[in-house]
Amino acid sequence: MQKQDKQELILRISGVNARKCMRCGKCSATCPAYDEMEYHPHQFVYMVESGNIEPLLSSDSIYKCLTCFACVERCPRDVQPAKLIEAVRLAVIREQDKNHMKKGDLPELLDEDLPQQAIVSAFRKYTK
Amino acid sequence: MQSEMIKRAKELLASGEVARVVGWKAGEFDYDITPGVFTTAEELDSAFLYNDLCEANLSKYMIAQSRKEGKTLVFLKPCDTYSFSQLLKEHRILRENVYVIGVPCDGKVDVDTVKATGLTGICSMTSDGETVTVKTLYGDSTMSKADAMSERCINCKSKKHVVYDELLGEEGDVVADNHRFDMVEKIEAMTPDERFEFWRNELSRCIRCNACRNVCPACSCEKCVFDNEQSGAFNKGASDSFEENMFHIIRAFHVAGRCTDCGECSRVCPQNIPLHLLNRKFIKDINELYGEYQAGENADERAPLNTFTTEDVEPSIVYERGGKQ
Amino acid sequence: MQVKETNEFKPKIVAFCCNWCSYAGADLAGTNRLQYPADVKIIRVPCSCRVNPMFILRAFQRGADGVILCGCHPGDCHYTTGNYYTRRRMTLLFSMLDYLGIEKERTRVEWVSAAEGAKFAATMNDFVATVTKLGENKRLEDLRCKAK
Amino acid sequence: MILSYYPGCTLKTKAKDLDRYGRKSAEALGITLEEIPDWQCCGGVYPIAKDEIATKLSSVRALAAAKAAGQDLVTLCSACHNVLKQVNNDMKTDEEIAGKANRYLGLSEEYHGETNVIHYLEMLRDKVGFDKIKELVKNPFTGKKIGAYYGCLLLRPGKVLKMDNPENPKIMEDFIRAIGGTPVIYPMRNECCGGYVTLEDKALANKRSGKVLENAKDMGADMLITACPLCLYNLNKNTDGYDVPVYYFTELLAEALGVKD
Amino acid sequence: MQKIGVFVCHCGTNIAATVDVKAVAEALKGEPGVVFSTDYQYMCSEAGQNLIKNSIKEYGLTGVVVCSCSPRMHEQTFRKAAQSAGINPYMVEIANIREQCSWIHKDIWSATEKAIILGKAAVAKVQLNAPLTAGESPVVKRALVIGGGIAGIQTALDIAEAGFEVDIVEKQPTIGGKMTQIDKTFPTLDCAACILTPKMVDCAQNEKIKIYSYSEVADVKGFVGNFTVKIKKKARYVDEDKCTGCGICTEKCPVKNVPNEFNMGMDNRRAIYIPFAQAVPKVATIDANYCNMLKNGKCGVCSKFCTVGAIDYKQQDTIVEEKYGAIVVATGFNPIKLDDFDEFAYSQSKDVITSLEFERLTNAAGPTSGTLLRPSDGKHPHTIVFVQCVGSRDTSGCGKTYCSKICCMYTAKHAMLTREKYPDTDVYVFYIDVRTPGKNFDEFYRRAVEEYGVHYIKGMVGKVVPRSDGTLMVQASDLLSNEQLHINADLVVLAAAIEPDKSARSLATMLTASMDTNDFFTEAHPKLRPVESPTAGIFLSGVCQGPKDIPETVSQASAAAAKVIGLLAKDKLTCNPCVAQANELMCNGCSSCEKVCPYGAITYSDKEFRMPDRTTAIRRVASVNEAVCQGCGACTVACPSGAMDLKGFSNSQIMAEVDAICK
Repeated sequence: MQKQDKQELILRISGVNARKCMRCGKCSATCPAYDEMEYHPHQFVYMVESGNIEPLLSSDSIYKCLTCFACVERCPRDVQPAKLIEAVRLAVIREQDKNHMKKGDLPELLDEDLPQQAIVSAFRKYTK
Repeated sequence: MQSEMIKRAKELLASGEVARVVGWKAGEFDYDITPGVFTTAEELDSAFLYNDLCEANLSKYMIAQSRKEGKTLVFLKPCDTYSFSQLLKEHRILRENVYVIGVPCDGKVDVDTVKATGLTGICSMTSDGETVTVKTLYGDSTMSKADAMSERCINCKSKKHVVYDELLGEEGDVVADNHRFDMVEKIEAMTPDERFEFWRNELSRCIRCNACRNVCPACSCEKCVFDNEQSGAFNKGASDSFEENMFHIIRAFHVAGRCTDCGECSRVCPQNIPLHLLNRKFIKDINELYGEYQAGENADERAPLNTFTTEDVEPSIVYERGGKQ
Repeated sequence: MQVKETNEFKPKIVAFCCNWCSYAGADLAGTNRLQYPADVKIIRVPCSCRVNPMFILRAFQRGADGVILCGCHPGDCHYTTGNYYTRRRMTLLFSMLDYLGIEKERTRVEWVSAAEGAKFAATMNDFVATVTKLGENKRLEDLRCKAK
Repeated sequence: MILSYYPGCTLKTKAKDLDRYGRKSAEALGITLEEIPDWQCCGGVYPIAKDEIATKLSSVRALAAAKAAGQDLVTLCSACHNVLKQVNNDMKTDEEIAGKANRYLGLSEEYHGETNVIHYLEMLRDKVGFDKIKELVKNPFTGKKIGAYYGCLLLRPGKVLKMDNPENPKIMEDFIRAIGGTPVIYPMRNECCGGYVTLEDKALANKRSGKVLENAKDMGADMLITACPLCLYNLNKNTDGYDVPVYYFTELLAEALGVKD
Repeated sequence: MQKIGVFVCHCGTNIAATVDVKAVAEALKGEPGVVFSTDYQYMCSEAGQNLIKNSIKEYGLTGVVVCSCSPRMHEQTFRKAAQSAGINPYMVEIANIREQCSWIHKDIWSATEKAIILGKAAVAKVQLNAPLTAGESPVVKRALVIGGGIAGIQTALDIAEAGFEVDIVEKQPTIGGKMTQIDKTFPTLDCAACILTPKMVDCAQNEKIKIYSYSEVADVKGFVGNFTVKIKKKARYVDEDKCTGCGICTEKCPVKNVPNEFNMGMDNRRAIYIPFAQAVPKVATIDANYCNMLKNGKCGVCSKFCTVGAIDYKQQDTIVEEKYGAIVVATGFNPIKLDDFDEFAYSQSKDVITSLEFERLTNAAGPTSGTLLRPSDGKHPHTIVFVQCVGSRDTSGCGKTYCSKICCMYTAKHAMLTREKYPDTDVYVFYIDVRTPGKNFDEFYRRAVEEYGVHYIKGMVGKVVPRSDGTLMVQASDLLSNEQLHINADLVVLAAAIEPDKSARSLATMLTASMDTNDFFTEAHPKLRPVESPTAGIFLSGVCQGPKDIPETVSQASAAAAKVIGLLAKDKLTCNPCVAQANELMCNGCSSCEKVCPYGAITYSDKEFRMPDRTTAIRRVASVNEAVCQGCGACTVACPSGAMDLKGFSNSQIMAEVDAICK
């Protein structure tokens, strides 16, 4: 896929207009998973806008987003960075054999208190 | 009633209080009753009529009559008084020159309604208040008066006079539960294509005789826009002109908020086009969107198109409500 | 000038704009280079309340496919109250047109302030699209509805 | 008053208490919760992507079922609430999504977001009224300093969920007052506990839940209440040694109303 | 039939790039009445105007059509040119082929086609134009200034200086506005009070200036040169003429817990109060919401202590009616409410404050007598975080889409002054962009960084977490180092966006002056007429038109005054000749037009007419007062007979335009 096509794909899946960003960094200021991420929310926005998608696709950052929507809620420009991160992740896991979590991984991750909600959520987030 | 009316008219003429009397007299046929002006007791005795066939609304004549020397006596049926009152409100009639006697009405017999039952060759019609006897070239027949009344009388909106100097007979009441909007609702319930088809059938019969305009009490302009070269609507003689094409809708809009729903337009139409259904649509919309309003009823109330509230509905409401899709 | 051959339907649209708000809004759309179809032709009037229903009917009778009337927002009329009268007149007129079986989407009233260049352009784009979808105006050319 | 009810999968398994106490309390408050027939799991997280249709269908079915019953739809689990409200908003405002979803489902009547989805807390606030609850409380939590833990799913995105001010909510605080407790307002109450990431990154979840507990403890909370099984799990699993017990808010409600057996 | 000349303007490439101007000129040659048609580079230039003038003479033109930019731009220009060549200025019509054609269309073919149609419509209209003569109306030589902040004060002083009477209406008990609450002004760091209060005193002492304090505008009628304004003087329960401002009542009043708005509610005042020491007028006011005497008739302390008997518990609101020739709007601004920004914990912590509150905390007349202390515990803060753009440049719906303009500079000022007075304080400023386009502004900001050691960090604060020890954990991003920061602060200062005063919206409605979507008043032209409203006779001063700092406000205030003086210096104004006219022969006398006229310009009289049959008749007919009519045209549609028409926009003219467009 060409660089531009990837960018278009991300923008289409997310429905986000990255050009609205005024680079204030509030998304990254508010992100609870900031320290765990290699690329931070504001970088997702900037890199998608400039078409620099490849590093994002191969970064573990896409599995660190908690989808807590703090960045969406607090963005003064209504950019919705979480939607972009979700789109990048989907672009990865929708490829064949790119599921982030395999069925076999599961048993050892479970404990007896873990609510179903966590498992179905993780499946939805990590697999296709 | 007729004799009572003649008696009062004679008294007022004799005392000099009024100079003339506007009432009804027979026309070409005895069922074809027309307005008449009477200045002597003799004329009254010989020609004055008041019966179940006196349909004409006399109020409009008072625009001219009230500007004549001396007072004019006019007999007005309840619904005519609404038109009269509306004309007073618009300063068209000089009230001080008119003596109004309100006369009762329990519905008038309409020759077109009778014809519509299939009777032809009608020579004369009489009504005793209950039954109508129709003499035709092919023999007599009778029918109940209700069957011979026009739609506007069946759906009478008021038997109460809103303006008068004196009353003869018993005063009635506003008829609150009339069904005059039923047909409008029926048209509204049609699809746009059906509506268009309906009006195409009706309006395409128009021959532009101007009878509706001439009889309408609200169409009392000194000079009609259709006769006024500067109005932009003036285009005499061209059959596909703006004037010809848009005549009825413009006329309906011009009388919107002023039309009392007297129904004279439909009565006089030689092509039997139900023109009153245009006016009633405006009346119904005004009632629903801006609150109940009866033109002519209240002398102080502002006409709905000459006032507003800041909370009025937006024109886009037509997309939401309007007629059926 | 070369003539472009085209078969696609181009509607004729008349837009009445009040001088103080909507005409200025249209100018602002121009200043900001906000595109809308050339099918829209604007007639300047001092206030939306200057627009006589006759003008709208005339436009249709002469072959317009859509007529839009733009004025100041209610409450912001340069003449204080003009657009309130417009609102009533046009509501009743549009309702009557609908009653006659004419596509109600061919007529519209929109309030556009002098600051709303973007709204003006968006409104015109939307209106042109709506009217284009309806196609050529056939019914409103003759309200006696004599078949065309 | 009869309302449709969507319990969700977790409430049928690991979070039975949240459900059980919720139902008992509703009964005590004069509300009948009718579980909608044949509901399916909402999926746990809202499918954000514009082109995700299939993953939204289970929610649409539940919403359409409530529409058929002509009732508001009550959710209790924060996650279900979040998913159903967001999908409902899509069905109402996004023609493309609604069109596709309706074509997939082929319902007898198209669904366009007609159902009113409310969280159990909104039901308490808007349908019952906290004043009425106050009257019905038998065992008030007098003197208890209780922190409300909203997490992220209950409030955000604020423009869609429209539950409360997403940055300074008060619905749970009002609830705490209604059952006689003293609410402790602490700013981390609307920050994420670590969510589903707990599955593969325990350290991240521990860090996030620790921040919440630290702040709650610091501001003087004796206990926390939540509406979310996953929040409860993450907070309970925290190993940083904050001694703040976490309960489902329905458990406290049931106890206050005297219907906890 | 008119003899019409058509002039198609290229406007450089503005028109000519998208419209084939030659084709337009050529096509319009064939229109009825057109005797001359040409195109030219710039019609508005002197050469272009001369082209029009010479053609009028050469071809004996009676009407002119200019296809050019919007008539709002150059209609006057071309009318004047036509007039100087000897034809009536109202015989000129403009076809707007720039704003409404070349600038919005890309396709040359369709733009040209449209330009031709617009030209044809203008030609069709000119055919029916008639020469119009404008009437005149007198000018009331008195101005009204609404709002008594620095903008209103400066405007009033300048108008008075020119010898005209001017009234100030101020809704607060004192004039002075927001500037009275400010401690120092950037970039010179003058004491705000020291430069403002002398101007306030000048207003009070100037014979030409009358101050209506604690008053509001209740109603506005009329038009340029002739406004009639109702001013509501709110009851202050103190006789302004008797009160000496001694202040004894404000010390004796037993109600002590009224939040003091002058100090942003950070301390209390009494129920009877004088806002601050230098108030003008220096008169006490009773706050009816708190006064025991007014609430339940029990107290009367102030009345007992007042030595001049100024207290009047029975005082009522009164309405004063005045006439003005011009009105200046100077209604100012307020910081926005921060309810939607609680991630900064403004409502959860007393130590999260707005910049205006900070201003009071550093002011000698403020709640801490000028010592910077935390509102929560009165301790000296050691770490202060300033957050810029709180609610500014916000398109999410929570805040304002615009830049509030003043925040960058006042934040630099706050940061600098803090570091100067308290060098032991760490000061952080989180910014998105630092905007300092003013004289000595950037130097000022750089001084804060370079000389005073203020930490400017590019990034935004995401969350403020108050803790039990009184500190505020500030979580923020540092975009340049790509880090998330956690700062333990003692005080957080939010640079809240500013918005027009809430009263402006209803005032705009009364004045029929237009506003933008943010409720700022719009100017007649953003570049060339920045201090005038499009509504004649209404002028704009200060922030009511858009965010401004003090020097800009003062400049604009004086500019507005200059415009007012220019207007008041005239004895008569030329009226708009495009007014309604009743054709008496067709008038029914029905009064419909009179009912819809917003100006009361239509009257009726009985007139005698000779009828076609040689008799005479007396008829009731309408007539229009041309000096009062503003030309909206409402009456023309209300008139059923078409007797009422509008000059310049007549029925037949508009119909002709419609026909030309639909052809």
